[in-house]
Amino acid sequence: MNTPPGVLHTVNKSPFASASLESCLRHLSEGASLLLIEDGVYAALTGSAFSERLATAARQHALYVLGPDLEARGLAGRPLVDGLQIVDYQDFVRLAAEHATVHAWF
Amino acid sequence: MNTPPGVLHTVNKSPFASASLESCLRHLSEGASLLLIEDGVYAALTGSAFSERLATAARQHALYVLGPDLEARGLAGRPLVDGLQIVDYQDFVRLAAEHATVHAWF
Amino acid sequence: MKFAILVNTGPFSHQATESALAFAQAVLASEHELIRVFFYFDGVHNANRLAAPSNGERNLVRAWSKLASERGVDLVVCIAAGLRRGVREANLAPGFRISGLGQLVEAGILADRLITFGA
Amino acid sequence: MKFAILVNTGPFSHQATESALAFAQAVLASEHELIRVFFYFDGVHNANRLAAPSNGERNLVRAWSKLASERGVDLVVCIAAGLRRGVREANLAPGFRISGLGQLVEAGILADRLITFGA
Amino acid sequence: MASKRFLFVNRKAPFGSGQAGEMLDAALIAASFDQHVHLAFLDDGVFQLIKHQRPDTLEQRDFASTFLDLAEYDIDHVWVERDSLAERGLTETDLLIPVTLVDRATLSRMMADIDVVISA
Amino acid sequence: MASKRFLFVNRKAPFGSGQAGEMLDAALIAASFDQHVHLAFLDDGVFQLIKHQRPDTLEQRDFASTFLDLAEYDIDHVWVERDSLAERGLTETDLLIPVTLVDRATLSRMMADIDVVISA
Repeated sequence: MNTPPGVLHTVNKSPFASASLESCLRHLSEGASLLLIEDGVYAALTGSAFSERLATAARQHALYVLGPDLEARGLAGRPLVDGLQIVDYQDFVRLAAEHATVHAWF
Repeated sequence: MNTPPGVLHTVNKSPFASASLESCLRHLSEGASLLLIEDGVYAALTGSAFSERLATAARQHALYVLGPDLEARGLAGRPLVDGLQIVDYQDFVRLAAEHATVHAWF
Repeated sequence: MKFAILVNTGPFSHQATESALAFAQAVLASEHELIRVFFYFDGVHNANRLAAPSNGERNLVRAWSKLASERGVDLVVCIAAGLRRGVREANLAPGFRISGLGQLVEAGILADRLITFGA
Repeated sequence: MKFAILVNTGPFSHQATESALAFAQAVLASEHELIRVFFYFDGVHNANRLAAPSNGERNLVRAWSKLASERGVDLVVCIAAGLRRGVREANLAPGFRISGLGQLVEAGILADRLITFGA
Repeated sequence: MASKRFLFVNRKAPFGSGQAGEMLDAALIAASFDQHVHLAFLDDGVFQLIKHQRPDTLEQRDFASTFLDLAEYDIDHVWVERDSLAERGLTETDLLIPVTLVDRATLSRMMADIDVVISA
Repeated sequence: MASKRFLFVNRKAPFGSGQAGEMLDAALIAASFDQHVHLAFLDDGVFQLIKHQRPDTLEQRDFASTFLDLAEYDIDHVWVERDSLAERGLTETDLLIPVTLVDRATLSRMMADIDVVISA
């Protein structure tokens, strides 16, 4: 295995209801990645009050969004913020293994 | 009893963590009052990122803050945003009776 | 004036539970009447008699039961919400009764004010 | 690689509970090992065997128990958090065991990755 | 029994917390008691009404499909806040059912003219 | 057993949710297992450390007073984010105990250099 690239952050709150995602984005250090899960996936919507904020973060960090949570919420077919990668639970496990630690924000 | 003056809104979330107080403030109609309880009382702090927002609302609506919740949080002796009235649970009951309905935001 | 209370949160989970209890006590200390407390959503955990907080911690389940025994307050746990979360006759604390959501609607109809405590 | 999971939320309260279960299943389906799931805070409600959701609703308590019986996953409920909230031997679902917070710390020490699911 | 105007205020997204489905249950029961039931969707509550939801993906109960039957329960007042939709990049065409779209100021007035408010 | 660097991330206000006290319990147990325990307070978590709290007003457990004894548990790393204090109109003098005040960028780096993260 290569040197772990840094911290995998997870956020499970909607950016419209909670300050957790905004706080997490402000605390991403070098090599950190972010995985949006549960209500966190609403941040991936385009044309929202949060889209530009997430797009900016996507230019500096690897950003992932959990596919099953998009699908449950009716967002599977919609355009998403540029630079987001859709992953499944197997990928979530792989990402957790590849990063040094997992830091959950909620 | 006089004609009820409108809706009594309660908010129990911190304005720094949740969008609930901001949303409530945007939905105060004429004659509405607001009572801050639980973590909502943190909005009463002066010098915070939210103080000015609350002070503005206090110029248009009756704003109350629950004393026991301030006290528990170590805020009893601190300066609070202008125009806020500190109340106790007996006042909470009285306010609920004097308003037409109670609308809880959380 | 008739008051009713809706409790949506459980003990040790959110302060809304304690606020609901304090509000109930304040209604009982006033000239008003408390016709019912309805426990819905995670609020059903308030009725679990197996709760046994350690010394120095508050036993909210017992505090509710006391409102029923000493002041005759009607404490109603939603049957469906309770079953989902494991609160039913087998572990129901004294003073609570289990019934349907109709009891919440009825409380809304009969009371002059219905106050929600949630999170 | 060794994984451990911390579950802070109860069933029907927050999706974090279901995410924790799905993550546990994904670890078991991978080349990695799941050494322990620790239930803390409101997470202790996952171990209440009295939960009986209606038809068409998922029984998360049973789903956890199945992980223990079929895959030998170690499911540990914090004793203090459980007592506070009314989850103890009397209503403990099969496959769970009750122990102290030391089991969470030990999981953090022994596992290569500890993942928290909360709200 | 008397007939009152009940308002159910939906501000939470559908799956994250389990509250959305239980709120709808309460609204249906209120309707069965011949009360005047009003549903307001604002803030993240508007996500409850989005098309193409797949609760089965999470093995969750499909309460969204119940929205399709609201008229059968004589629930005609479904208010959705236009501002909340816009902030989330959504429009009326994203919604599962026909609703009464209102702006924030109007919804505030409508929510004030009610007898009983139940929120989640 | 091996000794690891545990980080307990406190982002929640003390009374609203019941999580703050149970987080502290977990940190104390980790210290008793001879682990390197680090406490980070940011966002609303900084409210946990405010002076003059009166949990007895709510008949809640007084876990804040336990902060006074952290050194006895060999917990020396207590990090507080300066930016979070400022946003809330607070300063170092409002805090119950001496802490290591760090800015957001520094705290982000410190939180990344850890073996186990437990958050609430």
